[in-house]
Amino acid sequence: MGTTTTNTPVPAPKTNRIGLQVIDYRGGKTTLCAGCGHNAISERIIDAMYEMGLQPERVMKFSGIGCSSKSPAYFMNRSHSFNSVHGRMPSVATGATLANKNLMALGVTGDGDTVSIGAGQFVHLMRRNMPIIYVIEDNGCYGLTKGQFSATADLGSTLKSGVVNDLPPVDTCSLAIQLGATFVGRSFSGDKKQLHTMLKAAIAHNGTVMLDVVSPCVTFNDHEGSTKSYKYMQAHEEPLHEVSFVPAFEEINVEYDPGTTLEVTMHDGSSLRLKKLEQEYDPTDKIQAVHRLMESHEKGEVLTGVFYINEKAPSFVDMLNVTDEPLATLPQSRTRPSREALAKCMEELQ
Amino acid sequence: MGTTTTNTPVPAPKTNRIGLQVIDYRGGKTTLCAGCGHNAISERIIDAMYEMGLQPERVMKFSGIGCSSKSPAYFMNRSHSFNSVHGRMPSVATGATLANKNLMALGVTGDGDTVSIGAGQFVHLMRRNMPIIYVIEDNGCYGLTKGQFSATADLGSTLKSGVVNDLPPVDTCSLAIQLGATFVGRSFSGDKKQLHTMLKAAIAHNGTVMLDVVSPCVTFNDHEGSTKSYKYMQAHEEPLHEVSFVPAFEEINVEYDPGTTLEVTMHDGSSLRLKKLEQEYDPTDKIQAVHRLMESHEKGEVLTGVFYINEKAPSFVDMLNVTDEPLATLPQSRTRPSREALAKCMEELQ
Amino acid sequence: MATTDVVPQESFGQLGQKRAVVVNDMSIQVATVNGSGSQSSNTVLLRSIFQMGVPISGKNLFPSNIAGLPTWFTIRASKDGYIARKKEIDLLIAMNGETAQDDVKMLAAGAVVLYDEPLALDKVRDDLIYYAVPYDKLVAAVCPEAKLRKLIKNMIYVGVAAQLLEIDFVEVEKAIRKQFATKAKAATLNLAAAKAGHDYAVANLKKRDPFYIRRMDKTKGKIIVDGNSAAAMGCMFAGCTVVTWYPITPSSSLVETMIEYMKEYRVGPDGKATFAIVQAEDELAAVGMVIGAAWAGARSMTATAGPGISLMAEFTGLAYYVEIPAVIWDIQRVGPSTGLPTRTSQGDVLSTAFLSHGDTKHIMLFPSSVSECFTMAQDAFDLAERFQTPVFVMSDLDLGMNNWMSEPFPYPEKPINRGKVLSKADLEKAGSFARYRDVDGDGVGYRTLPGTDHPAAAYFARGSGHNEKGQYSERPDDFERNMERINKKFETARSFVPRPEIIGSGKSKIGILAYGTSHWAIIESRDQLSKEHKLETDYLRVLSYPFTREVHDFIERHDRTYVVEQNRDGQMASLLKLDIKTELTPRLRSICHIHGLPIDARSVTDELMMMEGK
Amino acid sequence: MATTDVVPQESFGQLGQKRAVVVNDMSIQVATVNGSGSQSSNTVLLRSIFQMGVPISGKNLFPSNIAGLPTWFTIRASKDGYIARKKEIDLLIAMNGETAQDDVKMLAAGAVVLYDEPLALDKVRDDLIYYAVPYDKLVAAVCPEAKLRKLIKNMIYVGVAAQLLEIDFVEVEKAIRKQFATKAKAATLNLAAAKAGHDYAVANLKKRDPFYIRRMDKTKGKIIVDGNSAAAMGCMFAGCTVVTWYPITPSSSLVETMIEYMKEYRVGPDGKATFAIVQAEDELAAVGMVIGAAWAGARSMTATAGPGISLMAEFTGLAYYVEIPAVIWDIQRVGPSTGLPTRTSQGDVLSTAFLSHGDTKHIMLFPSSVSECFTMAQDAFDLAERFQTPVFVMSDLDLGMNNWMSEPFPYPEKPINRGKVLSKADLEKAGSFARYRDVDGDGVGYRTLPGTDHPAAAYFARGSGHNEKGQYSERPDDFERNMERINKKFETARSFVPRPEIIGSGKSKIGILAYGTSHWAIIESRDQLSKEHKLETDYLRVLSYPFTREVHDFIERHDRTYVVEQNRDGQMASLLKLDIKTELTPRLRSICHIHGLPIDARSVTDELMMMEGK
Ligand SMILES: Cc1ncc(C[n+]2csc(CCOP(=O)(O)OP(=O)(O)O)c2C)c(N)n1
Ligand SMILES: Cc1ncc(C[n+]2csc(CCOP(=O)(O)OP(=O)(O)O)c2C)c(N)n1
Ligand code: SF4
Ligand code: SF4
Ligand SMILES: [Mg+2]
Ligand SMILES: [Mg+2]
Repeated sequence: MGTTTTNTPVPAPKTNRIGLQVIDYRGGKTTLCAGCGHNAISERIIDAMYEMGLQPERVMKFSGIGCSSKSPAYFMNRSHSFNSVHGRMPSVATGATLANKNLMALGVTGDGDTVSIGAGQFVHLMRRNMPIIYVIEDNGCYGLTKGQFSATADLGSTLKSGVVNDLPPVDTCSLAIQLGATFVGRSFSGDKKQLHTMLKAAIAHNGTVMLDVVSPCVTFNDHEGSTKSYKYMQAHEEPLHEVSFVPAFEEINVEYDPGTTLEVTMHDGSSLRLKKLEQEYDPTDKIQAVHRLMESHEKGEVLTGVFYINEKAPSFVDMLNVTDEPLATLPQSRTRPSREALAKCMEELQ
Repeated sequence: MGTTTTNTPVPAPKTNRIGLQVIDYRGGKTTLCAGCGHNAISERIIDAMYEMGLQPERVMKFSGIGCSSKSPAYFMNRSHSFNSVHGRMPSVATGATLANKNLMALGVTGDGDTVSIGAGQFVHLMRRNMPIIYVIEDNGCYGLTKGQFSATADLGSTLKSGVVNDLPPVDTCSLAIQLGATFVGRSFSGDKKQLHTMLKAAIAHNGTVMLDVVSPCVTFNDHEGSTKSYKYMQAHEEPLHEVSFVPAFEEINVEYDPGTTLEVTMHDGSSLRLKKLEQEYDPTDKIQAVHRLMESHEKGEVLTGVFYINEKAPSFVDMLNVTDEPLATLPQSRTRPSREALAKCMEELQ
Repeated sequence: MATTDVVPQESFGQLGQKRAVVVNDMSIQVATVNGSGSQSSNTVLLRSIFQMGVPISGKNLFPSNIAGLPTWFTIRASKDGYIARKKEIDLLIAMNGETAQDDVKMLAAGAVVLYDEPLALDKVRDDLIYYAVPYDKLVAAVCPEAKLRKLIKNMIYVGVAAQLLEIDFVEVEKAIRKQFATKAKAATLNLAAAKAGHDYAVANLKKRDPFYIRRMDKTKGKIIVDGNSAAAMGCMFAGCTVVTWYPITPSSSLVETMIEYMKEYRVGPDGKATFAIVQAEDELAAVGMVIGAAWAGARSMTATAGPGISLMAEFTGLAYYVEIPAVIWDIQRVGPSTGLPTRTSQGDVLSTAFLSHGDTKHIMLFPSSVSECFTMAQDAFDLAERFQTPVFVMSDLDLGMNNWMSEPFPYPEKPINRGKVLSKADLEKAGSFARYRDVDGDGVGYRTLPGTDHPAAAYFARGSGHNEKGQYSERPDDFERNMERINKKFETARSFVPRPEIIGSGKSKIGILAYGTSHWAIIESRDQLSKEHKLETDYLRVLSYPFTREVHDFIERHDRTYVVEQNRDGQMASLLKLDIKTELTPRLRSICHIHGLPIDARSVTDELMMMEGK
Repeated sequence: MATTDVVPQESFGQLGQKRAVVVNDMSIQVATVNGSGSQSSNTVLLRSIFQMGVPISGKNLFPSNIAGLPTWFTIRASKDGYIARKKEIDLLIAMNGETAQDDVKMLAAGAVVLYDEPLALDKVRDDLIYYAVPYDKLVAAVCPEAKLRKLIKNMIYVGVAAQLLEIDFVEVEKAIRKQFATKAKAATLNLAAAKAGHDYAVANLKKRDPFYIRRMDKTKGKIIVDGNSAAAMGCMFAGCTVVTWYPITPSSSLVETMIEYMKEYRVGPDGKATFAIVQAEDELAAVGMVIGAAWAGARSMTATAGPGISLMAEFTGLAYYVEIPAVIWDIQRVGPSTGLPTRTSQGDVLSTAFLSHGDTKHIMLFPSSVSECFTMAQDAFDLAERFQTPVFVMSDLDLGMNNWMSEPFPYPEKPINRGKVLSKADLEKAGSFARYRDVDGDGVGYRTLPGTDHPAAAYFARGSGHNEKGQYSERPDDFERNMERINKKFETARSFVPRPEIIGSGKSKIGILAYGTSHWAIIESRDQLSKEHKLETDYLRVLSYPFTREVHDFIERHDRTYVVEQNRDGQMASLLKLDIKTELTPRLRSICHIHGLPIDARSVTDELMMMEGK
């Protein structure tokens, strides 16, 4: 019957609110290993950006060095991208955001790039609450250099070779919360719905978003003894709540029960809904958030969800109080003071 | 009557358990500003080392760059010292400790040296639990470069010029606890007794000791509006408990009431005693420690005391399981394998 | 008053027969303790002479320490306009007991010592001219508040010196009022102190030295400013929009001054800034932010010193290879490592030229004067954007932190040149573009900025191998072609960078080549060579790397060219050896100074004559 | 089998008249996909030829990626012992559909293609000799487990090639057993696969190419090893006690192999190690730890590549100025920036020589062979401790990661030399010491180690200005004297560093100068020049920087010296220009290769002849 379909009208391709199709958010063909968690995350980013209807040209992508840091090449070809140096992407993204605060900055990096060589810049990015979405594709190892332990590897987890990690892991989430990030959560590359939802909320947020996404390295860290494997995550992922997100531009008003669901209205009017799965939890309470994270870490569970969100704190860019137009393209008339100004300067020195 | 004293016998100079006098622990004349908190800390270090009876030749001093980092020149001239580069002292101290684990390593640094440029190495030093005493002389500013804000400056605190700090401070103590340091506390250069006691306990500890010592910069950060001034500290210091310390080598058994005082027996047999001043507090509980620190920070109090102590955790050096003699001075007979060994290597490659 | 009598007539006699008066040609050294507030007194003394119309320069020799260590401030007054450091001190104002003895011992016979009475320096040598002043007595009288006296005390020597040198006191008063313009009370107090010194001198000091300051008109309309402030202004007028920094001596004041200027002149009526200045957590972050900002289209810069340059090595290679404009000010201090952080040097030239692993070469500019700090700021940004590469402005502590006299800076007439940037409209015409294609034959490709509203605008910037379109490539030919093109940019730049300054008849067989602050010693040394040794020289001052034709020609036209610089290894001479025709390299001779004090003319003259075998 | 017939006689005829057989002189390229386990098949093929007594070299051209991208492995068999990369491929084993077409197009006429039948490569050109193999059919037969087939498949071409080249199959079997010594099952499977390939060839492939491997005895007793493993052994036998690292291609395997060796040979009967190996958080930390450990007396080292070297710039200046021994291996890859991380280069030479701000110069060693990786390890530690300064061993990806044939390494007879270290006893004799005093006139002072039980043992190590005793000093004369002394160490080192290797009659007017892995292309190129162009040359191979007398003399003795290296800017030539008598610099000519593939003889020969104007 395939033959008979020829004269039925071709359905118009599906588009988002700004009339773009999903393909407009796609990137180049991945060169990462088949099954690498990073590829799944790229897919989620594409979907989230598409559904939020961001214009690709209004997005800047950043990364450091690593398999994870390659992934910006695999989504959103129509966005400018900067694959910088190892561990120092935060400063590059910060600079670009200073130059053009009106664009959306998305940084994608790895656990090695972030917590090993990058620990210093990570600390200060969080502290500044720069309006940047910072996604860690966390596989507990250095994939691109063939699987050595990174600083997020858990105590006692093993390499394929059997070598045991005897250093404690750094919890990027509780760090980020204490340091000043205003939207902090953890997810799993295999948890399609949760990650997808959290990414959309991240896009709606103003300030630093820090998402630690466990993303198994199938080639070097997906074995027995790894705590960053698909198996391990399926067994130990512990969602703090069920997240759902209603963007500002959507009319539909989904019903929800305030008794069991907590709603956070974001500064652009979108709403993030967290359906309780456990005891009272207030994601706007820093102290509780860190406490809960440390607890679940002791219990050996991998807590996921939005741990902390602060919609009130001003971002670093807000505090700088710069002009509305991007600094990048201000005309000479705005950036070169007048003759009188120079005369005044000279006079003071006479 | 001064004239009559001439023929009274000269009293033997006071010495410590290894027969050294305090002067044997002294350093060069300070070149820091009169009244600088750092000078007081140098004095406390001299006293603590003297009282603990450490042989100066068995101590290595390390620092980065800054006024604080100059201070190793002002105590213990008989100890080797390494004034390295800005923000990277932890790696230098780590290397030296690997080379000779049998010496005591003492690092003295500043808040800028540690939390600004040094954040990365700080994180990893804590994580390794290297047997190093790491003292931050914390004045909330860059003294040596004339008083710019550092990353420990509190939100809203001001420079002399009136400029307001709009970034949140980094709490080095709660960071250190989470990252893996096993002896973490805060004190104040003006709190002679507490600092002195904590330093002695620090010397008895095996593993990373992280002491954040608020140390006012009289020249650039001791004014109204500073939260690191003598005035502010006198008003806001909030001791968590009263610390006392009984070294292993001391016979005297001071009475104490277990109901009001908690005793921690350290791995060398010394005992650290914490007299409660407030609700139950267990310094061996990481989670509680961080919780308490975050709380008091919200309250705007400067909590001091020993926040966390873990006498069980092995240090990084323990885990390396290296030979008992210092690696530094192993003879060729120990460090060059035999002819047979080389023959075996070659055979495998044939 | 008795104090003045203690100088025995004999010893005065010993100074030899009456010396002719010396007018408007002397160097005054004030020895104090840092943190004692002598800064303002010294500035007042400097300005007073300046206001007398006499060319001056002021150099502060301070320790790497905040308070309590010895500091020397040298003021040179020169009717001939020589402003390099002068080796010999004519008048020593000794306020620091700790160093007084040594300070006096270092003087040449016949020098003048103005000292704090209790120091009793007149006992040290008998071949000097001494004046003693009982500062504590005097200050007590003018300053009731005991705790202020330490500061005020210094203003007294200004009054004394002014009187001895016959500086018109109205100029002192004017200078004090300018210095304390915003602090009325301080002004009154200091004025009283100066007056007290002045009056004391009138009443008690018999002029026995030959030094005088007499009115002339060589400073009319001139300004006094330090190089860092000049650079700050230059960058502001060059349209800089993003500044990042990490404090380090001697560069901190560049950005700190810039903050003040930008707040005043770059904030709109709506209170919103046309700039962002960020204190980074270290130099890696500072330069990383500069690179990110420049990539996104901002005119961005940072300022640092040697240790910062070293930390920027990896990022500099990224900017070089990804081809991103970035302006980096290196206010050079003495290295290696921490070295002497408060001393001057030209020691970063070679390592900066080849900063970062792999094959890299970087454009450098070498300002010699405060006015060049101002003008080269725009040159640096224009070149960086024209060639899409990092540009280093190699200033130094002497230029950056000391006081220099200058003509007022001219308003920049040259419009800001943002280089090859494709707009949406351009893309609509072209349809597509290849970021790294050499379209114009100058090696420079066209770039687009993030946010350009065109589906073909985006490109992928990466520090890894890439082809013309910026796509990932490991192809040998892609890599080779790209590297050759980047090299071509450097060659093209030769005809765009500031050309050297050439002085002299061009007839001499002997050339001198220098750059940066060494310039001022050369100016004076050439006159010494001519006057004292009848040796005429030609002089070329290098303003930039890569070198322009003129540099090659100059060396070719001279039998010998002496390359004078302030480092150990002859770093500029090395760059020349790698650049000029190899047949010419035998003509180069190096004269190097590395002690950290600004190079002086006498040393250059002596060394050059020695090398000339005369 | 039909496949073999499709090659029409005509096209075979077109290959020109019968070619003489080519024995033991060919280069084989295996084109596969990385992560497909072709590594072991290639090693087996390599070893089989090696076991036939034929000199070989194996070079792996792999992408900066973990799995799924094209990889080429080249095996060169050369009866004359030439082991440089050969430009022309004689036998292509095409396993990767993605690149097969291009791979075939790149071949010279008459080359042989062994391809996977479905690729139908014989359609591409008709001037090649084709053999098709139905791998999937064959593998299915020998390997029931489907998921293992991808790996096993590659072993089939080994069997086919062996049969075509007439390699004795017992050698293949032996090589397979060695390769899978610890994995019995894998051995059996792979052996079956090889056999299947071999049998298929016997049954179906008619030998139509001239290439043969025949037994000879040029590899007896030799070993095959990569430079990084050799370096690891060298460091272990050199008494290294502290190793720090941060993973980076191509240096990671040096430390990873060292970990294995140290675990085996440097752990005492009590199970305690005589070493510490630490994975640092980055290169700044890695080198910081090395410096701290060396200061405290350990023989410490790190290994990295270009980006790491750049990050070590500041710390290197500290080690230079505080005078601390440190051994740093730079396994060079293609820069700038991330560049081509899996390609080879000699591009860090110049920036490493002057690494760090201020005046710095560093000792560098340039190993050319795996045996030098072994011996220079001890040289590096001895020199570092003898001169109390960082020493860089400049290896590269080609040497470090590829397979090289070598004589077994000789056991080090030279005792370990820890340099000038004062013991407690020494101090008791001397009473005191000055860390930075030039006691012996060689510029090198005496040091003490922390823990030395003597009240006068301690000194204060600082990166800031200091006097002979290491005390803080800002005195110009202290600084200048100290810097001159440090420079003297560098001059002294000239007579202690490894001397160059000089080859040739010494009678030629033309010299060639090279270093590191470029050596192997020169060896071959000199023969080509002599045979093909009757051009005799002398050759000097530089082993170290600073340069020794011999280098200067060599250049002096030749009218022209061609400096051959693998970078863009002629970095070694630059160092020479800065070091040799300036009159000699016109004699230098640069031949540079920068495409990232190991340099080959043919390119050198052609370029040199061109420059000779012939
Ligand atoms: C300065 C520097 N040091 C080391 C490297 C080598 N290197 C490349 S990626 C990487 C680690 C990447 O780990 P991660 O960030 O977790 O990314 P993944 O590959 O695991 O996704 C390292 C050490 C480098 N590129 N640059
Ligand atoms: C790489 C580098 N960058 C910058 C500097 C300049 N610098 C010297 S000390 C210092 C800050 C010191 O602050 P802190 O550690 O708090 O010490 P403090 O002087 O306050 O005691 C800075 C930025 C330097 N020496 N090295
Ligand atoms: S190596 Fe690991 S992290 Fe890298 S692409 Fe493969 S699976 Fe992903
Ligand atoms: S400036 Fe501040 S920190 Fe430095 S010595 Fe003076 S008081 Fe101490
Ligand atoms: Mg990872
Ligand atoms: Mg500080």
